[in-house]
Amino acid sequence: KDSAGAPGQQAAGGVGGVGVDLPRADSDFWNAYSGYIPTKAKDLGLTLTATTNSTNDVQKLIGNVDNLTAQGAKALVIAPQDTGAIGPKLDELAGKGIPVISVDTRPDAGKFYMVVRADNRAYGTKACEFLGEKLGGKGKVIEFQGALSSINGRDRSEAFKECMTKKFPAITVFEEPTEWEGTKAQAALETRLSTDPDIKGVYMQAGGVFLDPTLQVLKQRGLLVPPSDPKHIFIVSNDGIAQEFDAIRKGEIDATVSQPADLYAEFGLYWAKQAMSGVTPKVGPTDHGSTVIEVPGGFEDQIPAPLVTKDNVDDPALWGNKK
Amino acid sequence: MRLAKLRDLALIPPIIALLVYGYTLKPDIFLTHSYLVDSVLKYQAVLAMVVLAEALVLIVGKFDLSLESIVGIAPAVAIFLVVGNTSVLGAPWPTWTVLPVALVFGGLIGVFNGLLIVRFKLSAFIVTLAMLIFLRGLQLTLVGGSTISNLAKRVPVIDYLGNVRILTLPLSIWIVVVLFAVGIVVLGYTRVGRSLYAVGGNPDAARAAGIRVERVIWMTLVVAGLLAALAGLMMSAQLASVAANQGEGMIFMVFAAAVIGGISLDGGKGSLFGALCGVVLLGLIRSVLTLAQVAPDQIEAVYGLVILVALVLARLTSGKAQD
Amino acid sequence: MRLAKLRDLALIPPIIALLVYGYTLKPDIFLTHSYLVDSVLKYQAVLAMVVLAEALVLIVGKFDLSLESIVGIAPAVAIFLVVGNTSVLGAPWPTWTVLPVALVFGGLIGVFNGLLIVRFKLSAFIVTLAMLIFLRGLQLTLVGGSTISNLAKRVPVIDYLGNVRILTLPLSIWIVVVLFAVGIVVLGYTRVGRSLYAVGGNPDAARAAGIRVERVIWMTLVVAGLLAALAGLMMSAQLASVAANQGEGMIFMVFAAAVIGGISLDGGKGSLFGALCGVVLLGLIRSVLTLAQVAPDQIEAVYGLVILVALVLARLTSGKAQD
Amino acid sequence: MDGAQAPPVVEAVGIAKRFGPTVALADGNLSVRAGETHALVGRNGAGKSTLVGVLTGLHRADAGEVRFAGKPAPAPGDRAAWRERVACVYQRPSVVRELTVAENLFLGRQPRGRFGLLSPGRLRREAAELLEAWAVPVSPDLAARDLTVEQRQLVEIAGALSLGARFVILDEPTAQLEAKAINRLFDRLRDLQQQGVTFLFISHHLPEIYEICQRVTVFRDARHIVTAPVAELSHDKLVEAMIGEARGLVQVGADRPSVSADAEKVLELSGVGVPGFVESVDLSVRRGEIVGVAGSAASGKRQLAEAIAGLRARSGEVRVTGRVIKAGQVPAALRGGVGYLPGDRNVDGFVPGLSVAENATMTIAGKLGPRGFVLPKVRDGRANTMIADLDVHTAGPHQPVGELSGGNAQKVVMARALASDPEVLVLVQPTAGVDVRSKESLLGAVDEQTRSRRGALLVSDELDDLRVCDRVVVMVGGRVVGEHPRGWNEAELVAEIEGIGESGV
Ligand SMILES: Nc1ncnc2c1ncn2[C@@H]1O[C@H](COP(=O)(O)OP(=O)(O)OP(=O)(O)O)[C@@H](O)[C@H]1O
Ligand SMILES: Nc1ncnc2c1ncn2[C@@H]1O[C@H](COP(=O)(O)OP(=O)(O)OP(=O)(O)O)[C@@H](O)[C@H]1O
Ligand SMILES: [Mg+2]
Ligand SMILES: [Mg+2]
Repeated sequence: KDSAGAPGQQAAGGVGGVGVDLPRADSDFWNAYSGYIPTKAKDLGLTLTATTNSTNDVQKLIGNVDNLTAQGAKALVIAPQDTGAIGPKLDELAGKGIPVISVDTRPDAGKFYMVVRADNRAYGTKACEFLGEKLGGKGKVIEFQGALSSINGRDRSEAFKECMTKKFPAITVFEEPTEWEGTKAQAALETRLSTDPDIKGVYMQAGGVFLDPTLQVLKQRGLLVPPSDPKHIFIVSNDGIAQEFDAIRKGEIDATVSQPADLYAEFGLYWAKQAMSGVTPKVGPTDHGSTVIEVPGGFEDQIPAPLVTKDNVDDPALWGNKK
Repeated sequence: MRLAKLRDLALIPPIIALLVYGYTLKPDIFLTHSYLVDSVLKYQAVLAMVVLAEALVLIVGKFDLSLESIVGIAPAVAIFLVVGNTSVLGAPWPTWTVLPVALVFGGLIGVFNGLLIVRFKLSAFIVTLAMLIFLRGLQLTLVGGSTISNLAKRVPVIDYLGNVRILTLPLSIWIVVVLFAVGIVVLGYTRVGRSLYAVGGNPDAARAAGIRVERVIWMTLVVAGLLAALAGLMMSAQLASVAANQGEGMIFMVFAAAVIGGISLDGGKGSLFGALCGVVLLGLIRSVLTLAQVAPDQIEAVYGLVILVALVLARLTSGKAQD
Repeated sequence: MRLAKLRDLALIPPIIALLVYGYTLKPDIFLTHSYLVDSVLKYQAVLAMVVLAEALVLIVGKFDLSLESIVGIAPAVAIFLVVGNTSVLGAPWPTWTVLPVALVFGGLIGVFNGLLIVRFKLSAFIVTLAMLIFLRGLQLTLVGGSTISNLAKRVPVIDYLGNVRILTLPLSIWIVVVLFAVGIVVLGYTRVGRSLYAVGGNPDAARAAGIRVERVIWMTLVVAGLLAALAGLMMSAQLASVAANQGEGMIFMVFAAAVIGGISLDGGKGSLFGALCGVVLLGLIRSVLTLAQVAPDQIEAVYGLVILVALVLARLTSGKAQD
Repeated sequence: MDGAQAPPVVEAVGIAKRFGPTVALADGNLSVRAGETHALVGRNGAGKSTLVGVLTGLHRADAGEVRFAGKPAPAPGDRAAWRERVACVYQRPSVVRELTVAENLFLGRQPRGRFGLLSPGRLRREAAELLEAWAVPVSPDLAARDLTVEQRQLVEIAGALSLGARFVILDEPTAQLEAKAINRLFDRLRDLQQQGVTFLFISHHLPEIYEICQRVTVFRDARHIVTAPVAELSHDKLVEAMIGEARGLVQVGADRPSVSADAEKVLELSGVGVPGFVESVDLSVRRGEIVGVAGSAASGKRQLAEAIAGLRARSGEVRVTGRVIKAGQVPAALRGGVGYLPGDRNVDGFVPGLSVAENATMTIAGKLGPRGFVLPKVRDGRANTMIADLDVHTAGPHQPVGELSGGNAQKVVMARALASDPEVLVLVQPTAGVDVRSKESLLGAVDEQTRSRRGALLVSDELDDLRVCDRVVVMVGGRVVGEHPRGWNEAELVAEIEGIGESGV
């Protein structure tokens, strides 16, 4: 996996090595991302100085960044899950002339070269719109939030809530914090199904964590029925992993927002290479189907995050359908 | 030696109070069989199993932090060998191996802990802490951050543990009830069981009385490993998957339940019945807080506060100092 | 009583071994001042402070799990009152209040823990565990899941702690060095300090010898709260923000460092110098593993394994049983 | 004795045992004949308990051989085989505090009932029978934690004897017992001896040796010195063998000058009561006077001492050299001039992990340097003086007290009581479990320390202790019932202590 990371290989091809920090090791999505990093680096002819993992701890992230630069990384691809705490480090790196590409999140402060992300708020909005339409603007919906202390979870929750209040005021939303734990989601679902048996929709903020647990409960309660059945509960997931696609094909869930792990890896590294070659990003559409905009602190490459339903689930371009 | 001494019953009043309070909140739902079983107790089953394991270890005067990681790693290893994308050790193995492999793996960890604690005379706290870190890491390496998912209908034991009901109660609850009953009988009415208290209370006296202290400790650690592995399978069955962080963070609640239930960290004290009451109490507090519509971002604070208040009340009413 | 008894020096050989190994890995980087200070030690400073606090509590024969939550909540409260979007208690308060408010808050938690442990004679483990849960929840409520960020240049104490260097060493390292030095002198050469050992070693004997046992314990808990609050400010300064989960999960590492460093969980035993060695050892292990390019998904497993091996080796070479 | 030709019940030859650098036993020899009661004596730290550990299979000897009835000892791990051959009441309490008396009596051998499960009913019944046979007035359902020292000891003795082994070791069983209990124990031992049980009996009370033992073995400095029939070894010869010099023991306090009636009162109790234990005690101690307080365990004498030391709440007034001492606070008592030696050193006498120097100076830690600092040099200096004054056998001021033998640990506790240069010493059972020579030096220290400067209140039921006193008051049921000047009649005193003619106890 770290074949490109051996010491002494730096500065191959005229550009320096890229240091990559993975944000966490216990999620399907980030594991897929991590899997794409070495292959995409090879495709781009980039050298990886080293790959570290900050296990969802911003202090470790900052330590890892120091470690990577100490080891000679000339550009960094990171994914700060805490967008507040990374600012000063970014300014320091900018001062040292080391460009930073932030994948998945946009830092609240500090300078960076490029943000590569699909908007987490957009996930929440897309899920809301899908459920709102399917439910005809009324009924009850349960939402499995992530950890309240996670920025991505919070963005999804807020956007989902905002959209629901604005566009579908007649829909009741039960927000269930879960700490990203499947059992907590299950217990919440059972409780809600007891108190409010007329729940008609589920939004789960992470398919990797909540998919199987949710299906397990619904199966036991005999609620896993086709959309034509009035007992059907509409489920929107979030991530875009292969298991979700399978479930969509089987009709167990209705949709998911595909968060493009492959594109995150590819364009994170792509922009790292651009940065090391001294390219200044240009605002506007790119040649890879996304748009670069200017944001406080730098630029942002907005990667599309398609909603996957039964209609487009077999699209080979979706990363969940690859390999 | 009597089945329930006064101390063991200390938690009965707060449990009744919570039941009454829950009933006033939602009279139509709360005291129903389906709510109590499916929304409250079922999700405490895994915790109860690990509390059982930890209670035994605490009674014998030791400490086992690694149990929470066994909850994750034992099913992960067993299921990985069956459905994983690997050919080591002749995998894929037949699906019936899941149960024995998980148990053997859990037991082996107990053996290894015992080796370091009993033979090398290392501190149980630090040995099992290092073991916890190691096993968590191993779990990540193995599951590779990607949940082993979609296990329903592929691994029979998972289906049984997850779906079978006997006399309307889920199998997992039966397992807990039976194992606690067995535990209570063994601890109260067999020489081996009583020797746990003797070893935990005064190992020198136990040794002088002819009890093989080291063997008893070692055996307890192995049994705890087995129980934790079974708990892990139960959790995987509930979720129909093995998450990369399965069990993580659970050990705090395990200790909380055991200690609230009257098990002493100093060894030689406490009863399994009390520990079980501790588990039920924690489960009820959480579910009542949910029913009471405490705001999601305040529920944790209220939870901690309620535990503190419960402790002080128990202290004031029982008049006994704790340790 | 001599500054460093043999046991205290037990960790020096493995520390040297790690330094040598690190050097062979990256001769050009590892033993440089900037690498050791900025990539290794700086990130151990916060841990070291909390270990100092916990070591005092352990020596006096108690337990404090809530310290990790004080690391989060104390700066959160203090900074919230200064920059938060609130008007309670006449906020916003002037920025100079951050340091005193954080310290007072940390101290107050120590007072409250002391009340329950000393006055109500509740188990320290369970009191501080409930306190931990409560404070974590309070932190969530307060910070609301969104990191209080961008503090640089807004709160002077944060700037000082984060940016000031004296003789090329960051202020945080100086604080650690000075406080450990003070701690070593106080514990070794003052009446109050020695009374901690007496109380931890045999509270009844200490009481009979005229030591005010309850007061010593209470005072130690308050000092630990103060130190943890200061550690929290140091962490916030490093991050220029207060994360919603600041400090979370740290307590395991705190205990690991203290116990590896020779502090006994039974009280009355161990030295601060040993504890500091424990902190340095853990930091070196992690940074050497990173340098050795251990794959990110395997690093945790290797880390746990190395700790286990280190423990066994220390046991075999020192020949002393641990407790 | 016909046991002479049969092989000895137990024979230990050339036993050596080291604990780290300490040589606990260098050349331990012992041969106990069938049917006898054999005494093992020696100073604190002579290696007696270590030999007991070897004989019961708890310690593995580094060298030497143990034979039971001529056959080699069982394998170290085979506890059952050891327990068939030898039963033991260990010197350290070996009960499990959280378990009931019944369970402690039958630990590891609880009676089984239906389905092979333990039967709590049978357990309680059999325990009750056993306790009754031993006249131990304790409920089998009581937790061992709630037993008094005496009760605990009796339970342990009853438990060991009930094992049915024909050879029983008693390691200082009488150290914490009252006279009546000791007598009951001896009656029982004689009974069992009639039935053919062999005993190895360890005690520092030499009269007891003469009372119930036939032969005696003396250890000194980890070696076997002599074994002889007690009849052939006079008291002086026995002491000589133990301490290794011809000088006999002196009666401490025999030459104490009389206390003048107008000497200052260093301690005055008026109407002192301790809820539940002491009703109302008036008592005073003059400068240069040692006042003994005798009484049974239920007399409240110990609680009275603890109240004076500030460890218990009390009513009434305590004055030291005229100044009133605040109740219930140890520091107040300490500052007021009370030096206190607790009754059970293992409970609140010392901190085992801390050094001799620290333990000895714990009451004066504030005076070992400027502003609360403790200067190690000053402390070690003070400690060395105390070590010399009290003749403490230790490797030095830095040795942890937990590693000292019992008598030496007791001297450290005494040093702690004296360290604050108190006006009055309150001593509870100061010589419990201490060897004859150490007893002499401890009592000698009390004598010397109180000749001109201080006064002392010596709470004890050991006649040896009370002989040092200038006068002895007797407590029964929380009240002072009598007073005896020096030269009291032993029988009278004992009768009064035991409340004969009164309703007490
Ligand atoms: N576990 C141990 N570790 C270290 N030293 C020990 C240990 N047990 C005994 N010793 C040492 O061995 C020596 C002999 O001790 P032992 O207990 O046999 O004496 P004793 O004759 O029983 O004394 P006493 O009359 O006070 O009971 C002492 O110096 C003691 O310090
Ligand atoms: N862990 C240890 N390290 C060093 N010495 C020890 C240890 N445990 C016991 N000892 C010593 O071993 C001996 C045996 O303990 P024991 O309880 O027999 O003491 P003792 O001298 O007989 O006390 P007492 O007078 O109270 O009966 C003592 O001398 C004690 O100091
Ligand atoms: Mg002894
Ligand atoms: Mg002794």
